Amino acid sequence: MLTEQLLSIGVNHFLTISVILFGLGMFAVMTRKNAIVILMGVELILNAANINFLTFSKYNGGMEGVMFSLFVIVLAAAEAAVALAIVINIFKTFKTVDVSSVDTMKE
Amino acid sequence: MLSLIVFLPIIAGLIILAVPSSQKQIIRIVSLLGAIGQGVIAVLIWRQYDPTMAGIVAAPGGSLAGSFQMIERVPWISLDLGSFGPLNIEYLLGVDGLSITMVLLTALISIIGVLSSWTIQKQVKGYFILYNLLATAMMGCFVALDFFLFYVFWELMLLPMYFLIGIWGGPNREYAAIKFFLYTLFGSVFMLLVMIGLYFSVIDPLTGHHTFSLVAMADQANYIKGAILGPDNVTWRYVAFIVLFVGFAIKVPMFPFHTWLPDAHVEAPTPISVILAGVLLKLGTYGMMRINFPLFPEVYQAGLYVIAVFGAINIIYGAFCALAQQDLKKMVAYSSISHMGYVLLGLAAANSEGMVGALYQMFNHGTITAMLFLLVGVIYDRAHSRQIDKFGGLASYMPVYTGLVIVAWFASLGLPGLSGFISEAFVFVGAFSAPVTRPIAMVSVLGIVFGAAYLLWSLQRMFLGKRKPDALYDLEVDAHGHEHIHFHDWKGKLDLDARELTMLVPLAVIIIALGIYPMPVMGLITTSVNKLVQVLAPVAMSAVH
Amino acid sequence: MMHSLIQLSIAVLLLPLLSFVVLIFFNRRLPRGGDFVGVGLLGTTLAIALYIFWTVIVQHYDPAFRVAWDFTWLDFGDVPGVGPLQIKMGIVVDNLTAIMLAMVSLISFLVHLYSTGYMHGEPLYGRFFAYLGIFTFSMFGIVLSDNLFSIYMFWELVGLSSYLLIGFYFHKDSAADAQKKAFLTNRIGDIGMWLGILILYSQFHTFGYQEIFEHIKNGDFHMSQTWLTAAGVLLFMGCVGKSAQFPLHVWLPDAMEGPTPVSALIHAATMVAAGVYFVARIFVMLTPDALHVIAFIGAFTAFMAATIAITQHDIKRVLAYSTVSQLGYMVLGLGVGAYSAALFHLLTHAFFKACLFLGSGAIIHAMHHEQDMRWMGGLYKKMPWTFATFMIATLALAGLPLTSGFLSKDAILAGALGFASVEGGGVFYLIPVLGFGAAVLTAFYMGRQIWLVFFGESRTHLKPNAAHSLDDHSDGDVDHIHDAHHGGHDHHPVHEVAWNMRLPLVVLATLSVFIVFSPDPLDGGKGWFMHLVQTPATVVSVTGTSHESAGLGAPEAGKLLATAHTDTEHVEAAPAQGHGAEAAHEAGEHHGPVFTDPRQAEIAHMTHENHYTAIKLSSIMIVIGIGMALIFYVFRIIDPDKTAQTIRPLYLYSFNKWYWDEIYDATVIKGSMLISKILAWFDANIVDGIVNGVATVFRKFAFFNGGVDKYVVDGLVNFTAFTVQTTGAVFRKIQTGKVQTYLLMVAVAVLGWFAFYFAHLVK
Amino acid sequence: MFEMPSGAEIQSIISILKGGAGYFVPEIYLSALFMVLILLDLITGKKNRGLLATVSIAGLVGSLFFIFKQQAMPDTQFFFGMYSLDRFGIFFKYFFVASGILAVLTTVIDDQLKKHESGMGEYYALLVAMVVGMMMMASSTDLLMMFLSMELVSLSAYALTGYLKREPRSSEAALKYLVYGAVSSGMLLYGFSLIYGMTAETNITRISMALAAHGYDQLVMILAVLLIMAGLGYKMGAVPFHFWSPDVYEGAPTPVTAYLSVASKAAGFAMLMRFFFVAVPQGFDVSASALHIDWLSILMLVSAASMIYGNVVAIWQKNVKRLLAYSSIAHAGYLLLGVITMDQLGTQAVLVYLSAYLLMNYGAFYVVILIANRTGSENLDDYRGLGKRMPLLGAALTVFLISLVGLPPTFGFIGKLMIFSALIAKGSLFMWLALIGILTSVISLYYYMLIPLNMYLRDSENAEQGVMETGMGAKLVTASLMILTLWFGLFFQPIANYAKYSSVLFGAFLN
Repeated sequence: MLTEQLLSIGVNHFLTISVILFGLGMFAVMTRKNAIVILMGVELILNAANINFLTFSKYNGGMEGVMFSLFVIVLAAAEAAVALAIVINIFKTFKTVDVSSVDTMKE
Repeated sequence: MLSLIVFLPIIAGLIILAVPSSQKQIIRIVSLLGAIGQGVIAVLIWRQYDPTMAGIVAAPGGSLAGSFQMIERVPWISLDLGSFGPLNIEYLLGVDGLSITMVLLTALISIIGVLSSWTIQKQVKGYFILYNLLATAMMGCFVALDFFLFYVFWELMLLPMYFLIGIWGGPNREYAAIKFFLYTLFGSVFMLLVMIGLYFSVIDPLTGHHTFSLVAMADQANYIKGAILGPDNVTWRYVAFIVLFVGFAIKVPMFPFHTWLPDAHVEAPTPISVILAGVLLKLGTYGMMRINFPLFPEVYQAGLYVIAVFGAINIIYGAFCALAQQDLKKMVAYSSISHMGYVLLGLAAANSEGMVGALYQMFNHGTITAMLFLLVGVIYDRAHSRQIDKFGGLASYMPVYTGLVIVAWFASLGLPGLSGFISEAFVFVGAFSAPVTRPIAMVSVLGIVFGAAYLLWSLQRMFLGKRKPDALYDLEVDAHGHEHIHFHDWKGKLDLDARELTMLVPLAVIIIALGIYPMPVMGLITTSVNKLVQVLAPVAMSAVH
Repeated sequence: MMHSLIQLSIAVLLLPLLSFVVLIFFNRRLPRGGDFVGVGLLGTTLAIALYIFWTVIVQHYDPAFRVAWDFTWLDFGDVPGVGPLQIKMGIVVDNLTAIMLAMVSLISFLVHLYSTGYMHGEPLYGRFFAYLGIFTFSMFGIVLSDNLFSIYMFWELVGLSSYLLIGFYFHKDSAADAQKKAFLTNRIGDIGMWLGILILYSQFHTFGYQEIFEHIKNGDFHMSQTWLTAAGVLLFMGCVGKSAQFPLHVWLPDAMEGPTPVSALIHAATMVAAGVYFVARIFVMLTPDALHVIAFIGAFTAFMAATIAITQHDIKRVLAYSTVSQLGYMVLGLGVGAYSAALFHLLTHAFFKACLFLGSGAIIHAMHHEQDMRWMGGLYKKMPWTFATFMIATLALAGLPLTSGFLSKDAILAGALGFASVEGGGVFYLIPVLGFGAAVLTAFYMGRQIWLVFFGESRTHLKPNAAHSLDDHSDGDVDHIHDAHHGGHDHHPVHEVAWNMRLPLVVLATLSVFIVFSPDPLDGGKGWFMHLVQTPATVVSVTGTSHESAGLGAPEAGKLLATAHTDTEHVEAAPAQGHGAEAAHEAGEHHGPVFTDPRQAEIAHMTHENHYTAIKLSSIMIVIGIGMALIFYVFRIIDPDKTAQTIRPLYLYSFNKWYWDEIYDATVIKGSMLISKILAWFDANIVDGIVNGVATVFRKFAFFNGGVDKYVVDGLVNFTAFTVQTTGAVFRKIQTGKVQTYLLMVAVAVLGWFAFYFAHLVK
Repeated sequence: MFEMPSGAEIQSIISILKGGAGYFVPEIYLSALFMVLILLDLITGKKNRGLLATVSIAGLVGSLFFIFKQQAMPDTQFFFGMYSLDRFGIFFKYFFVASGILAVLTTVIDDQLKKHESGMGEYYALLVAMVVGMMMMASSTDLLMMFLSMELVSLSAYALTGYLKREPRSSEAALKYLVYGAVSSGMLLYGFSLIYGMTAETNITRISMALAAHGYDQLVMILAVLLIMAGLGYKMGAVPFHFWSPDVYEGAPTPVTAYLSVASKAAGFAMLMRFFFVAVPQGFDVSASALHIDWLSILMLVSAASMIYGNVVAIWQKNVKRLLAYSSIAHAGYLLLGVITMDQLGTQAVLVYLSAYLLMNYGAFYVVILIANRTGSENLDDYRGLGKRMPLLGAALTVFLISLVGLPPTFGFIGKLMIFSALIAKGSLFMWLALIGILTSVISLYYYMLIPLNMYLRDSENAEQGVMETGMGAKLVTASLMILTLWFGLFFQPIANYAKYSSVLFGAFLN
């Protein structure tokens, strides 16, 4: 019963999830004020891609997808590190992590 | 020979670069020597020039040597464009009837320009470096036979001009300078596209490769069928012609692209006005004769009427605008718009009389307008004003000046015996002889009267009639009861001094001499023009008689 | 080998130029302003000219005498479609030329001589002679030219010299205005002349008279006959300008602002006659229609000018208008085909009118630059020589028998009558009528002038506040002559002028007597002039063909012309021969030419018929005229002033010269000035960036250096600037500085793009 | 489902890696240099600026040697098709090293960075890291490799942008750059994932084969291409993915700005060309829809938009760095024109234009830095009267700007000439793009000339008018850059020929 349902889960389901995740990520990135939350949004986007890769590599066979997702995870970590440094610096200079209030340069 | 005459000013410029900017006199003398050197070479070229060789297109068999003279041909750039064959750019110089007169004119005007630049005090070094750069570019345009080379020289003129107007100009100079720059660039960028298009459409019969050589382009046999500007691609050929024409028309300047000219002239310092009116404007019409028309003869034939109409508009419109001007220099500027209209009209005639008239008019307008602007400069130096109404009765106080003014003014209104008349006359003769342009010629003749009107009127207001007591000058009566005027803060001689005379008298002499016996110049151009007419109108030729 | 006459005439041509060159450069260095140079050179010129006259006129006494010489001036090489093309310059010497040379050089010399007295003490004394020199040069040029191009060049050159001489007192605004007016008015005429030349050139690719006439004769004229008429009329416009014919006559009276010798030389004797001379040169190619136009214009001018002359006060203006009127006579004469008569009048008029002007000059000189006849009077005792000569000239002008004027004027009127009778139509009788009317008026105003100037009491004292009104002739501003001349003029009595001014008067007066020209005081036809200068045979085919061939394609018209020519000969063979015979019979005593063209022949015949009628009529007219003058001014039976009051409108109309000046000022001048203002505005505001309006709008949201953005607006052409700027301004706003907005943009861009393709793919 | 590889297999793998390493020397060498710099920074204390600069320059110059040696090698793909060695790549290797050297040169003269209290060690290290990353961007032939190299570049770039910690604008720029970059690369990644999903391949050559063989779903393909374009467009700074660039360019330390505006843009183009020319060279089959939808049309729109937007908005800028930033957007548009033609001539044109851009843009920024050192400002109004006060720099800057406009006789003109030649060689097809390019370049004249306008035509308000002296070295660099710009404007044969030689991509078939 349950197994059937599990077996009946196909590519579409995974892709749907990844699309949702991607959408959520974009949404977060565009709307949240807090820089940290924005970074989370970025993570969501990357992981949405990861889900795709894993799905495809599962259903197409071959290891490339898995490799890809692994590297992405690594990179996400690195990116987060740099990002945090920068955000901290921002907090030092602007006394805020509200991204939308950091707009001295425009037009 | 030609390379020398082209690059001599640059050499002078480099020497100046080495001179410390405090040594103003040395700098001036160096550039004067450069200009004189140019003049000497020009005369040598003139002596060597064989007026029986036509030019315009290559001699039968595709060799230049048979038709052009003093050819200098050096391979410059040779690239491999893969499937488009090699890209060959040549350093190709040569003169024919069209260019030789312009070369002479340019050399002459350059010397005059240096002389009249003597009074420039601000940043002399920079001024003369730019001036020499400009001189090179102008000369280069007239002798270049490779489109790429021509284009390089053509664009090279813009920047020095921009600075010469912009730095040494009048109160409103920034505006005038950028306006000049944008207008002319607007014209020339399209030229770039057309140039490339032509390159891909033309094959040099000798090498079998694409070429930038204007001579090869002038022969319709060299165009590839199906190419972007190939003989069968009518639409694009029309577009290309119009685009080129506008590009040159802006330089001429042709209504309605003329509005940069009055501003540029009013703001520019005297020598630059002289150069601008004396040489640069000619580049527009020269470009038409050298590039625009021979490369697209059938479009030209189709467009004669339009060109003529624009010529007529220039003539009448320019004259009317001149009539209304208060600023003397602006009036002269509009007068050159009017006079370049004659050139356009002559070009539209598409027969030898008209074309010879046009080319000769280019030369004469060069000398005459140069003289006009110099004269304007003289009075401006003294009175620091150009408002016509502020003067009056000057003839009593500056007889020599007035005499030269009368010569120049009457030359400009086309008085027989002065060079301007001959050219205008033959422009009309040509335009009237061609059935297409006949009605327009009949209209344009009105230009003769209006031309006379604004010139005589300004002459009267400034030099004749009562002296207007005015802030410009004050009056004193000497022991003999003779009156003298003194312009405020003008220490120099009231009437013309030696330097001014050395600039003006030669011009006056040339104007008179060429008015009485034009052959020295006209003899140079007739052969080429006849050839040009053949190239342009293979069909119309038989129709005339 | 150049004919010796040619060499001589070249010398004649160049000597005055030499005088000009020398004087213009060295007049200040030479003693006495170098006047002796001018006089001397002109004397030489005169001598040579008289020698030419002697050889041509007296030695070979031959109507057909003609020598010519030319050289290639411009070489166009082998012109496509035309073949080898050369523009030639050259000179031709025939009877008319020889006569003109003699006449011009004589008067010019006399004027030079006269000026040494009259212009004495002028600050620009030397330059005056220089100007006279260049004038004489260009006048000779006109006379000697053998082609339209060079005559046009000299034509404008005389225009220049007249410009310079009218404006000799350039410090007077009136003079400056007058010189400008003269030049411009002439230019208008020249336009027409130039167009005429263009029409002919465009057909024949040559400027030479002879070639052109040949071509026309051979029917090479490939445009419609109307164009040929047009060419004629247009060429005639040159004459209208130069010879001050209606409607371009307005400049001549104002030209009297120039020194009086100038008026005598240029604006009475020679230059103004150049127009007539030119029409004579092209006479043979004038179509009948063109001739009609010419005749009517001439007649009208003659009459109108005369009516104006009767009310003028300024002694010189009266003469000026009489000049216009007399020129009208000459043009009329040419128009009606009385070719030789017209030229004859040109010659006679030159002498007596020059005499009159020099005389008036002497009077003005003596009266200390008083020109208003109302303040003169009683001069005949004080200036006997002047009076005598002036009187003779006046009679000649009025056309009394025994004077040269009688001979020529009468011949013209006879021609007019003949013409009218040939043309038949009543309207054509208008021409002789106007002619005779003018004759009356001429007699009248000359009588008036003589009386006012020489008889009665001196009225100098009557002049209201003399001193002041002297200054409006000479603004006391920068003017030295007048200090020299009328410094306290009341003390000096009026006296006869010196010999160097008297001699010219005498010479010219002598030349106004009939015997010089014709043994028979009643018939100039018996004189040498009429014999030597005969109406040339026309080269255009007779009337009628013009209408048929009008509007036909070039070659057809050509053929048709040729045929028309032949068959008209058939048609009119009978009368043509008839008249031909009579004409030939007349030719026995009259040496009249024999015409192939029937129309010309008939006119010549009828002219002869009407000769005595003309004499009778004109004598009557003159009597009437003088009679009226006597009634008005001598016996004062009718008071002219009262009459003026009673017919005030007419009087004013005449006094104000038919208001031509006002009309032109209101229409032409004001008009063109208005147009120029409008266009200049258009140029400054419309063409130079339709944006300038937009610019202001745009500046509101330009935050950038107020000056700079203006440059963009005006610099980039028209709306481009505006578009560029605004788009820039709008796009700028997208860059909010908020990174999240940026991301939103990107997302929107990508999604929008995707949606776009989606829409296209899914349908 | 994945069984462990046997020892033999591992052996073979290792040997393959060893074989590939031979083609990978420059990258390895530069990575080593990266390490060395960090170590040096650790060893030597604060007073190491000169040392580090010299070392990095020396190192970079040294790398040229290895790159040169690669020219002898045949074009090949290695590391299991992850990476390739071809002329195209080599050209860019030279390019990036050159830009790296110039970056160091600009850095040493910049006062802002001199004043920067906490040392410069990481700075140079990051610079070199970026060089490596960009080299790999230009040469990687595998989606994964592409992504990794791009991230490498981005991360170092973020750090460099925010390098002036005390400078608010710097930090702000870093933040914006980071967020924007992260999202963009996320999109790129998502696009990659879709491609992978459609083809089950990550090697671009095999991808193109798979696409050709099995076909694909139009819609997904478009989505993928759009997302990838978002990622690449952000690197190239092309409209509408450009938004980060003005702010970042303005905020970042000027040498970094110059570096980003030239090098990372170039890297973006390298990657773009490789991806599209190799992975989807034929565009899509157009039978599917009436409207001709393929990545070419997308690029056309992007390029037109970039040319118009960049130039039009630049008119309004009064900060010189920002002005140059906008102009660089426009230049991205011009470069794209060369890509669109999708043939050898176009590629050659792009390469020539890039090298021209390297010279003139670096020249411009170099002078801007020198001026900023003296006047302490990058505002247009503060440039007034500078022409008289620093004649050489003024002249040089004018030359660079003229070159940026594209007027002869400068290198920039040659770039434009080649680009437009490539377009027109295609016939009237791309004429409208050419027209846009031409017209916008007229607009560009206006704002570029604003700088000489202020320098020469106007006089500064402030009193002191003395000549401003600059260091000999700086003068030398400026002069040589200027002379090169002019020289190649007249004699561009060598570079153009080399570009032609280099316009060969591994696995791409350009006509």
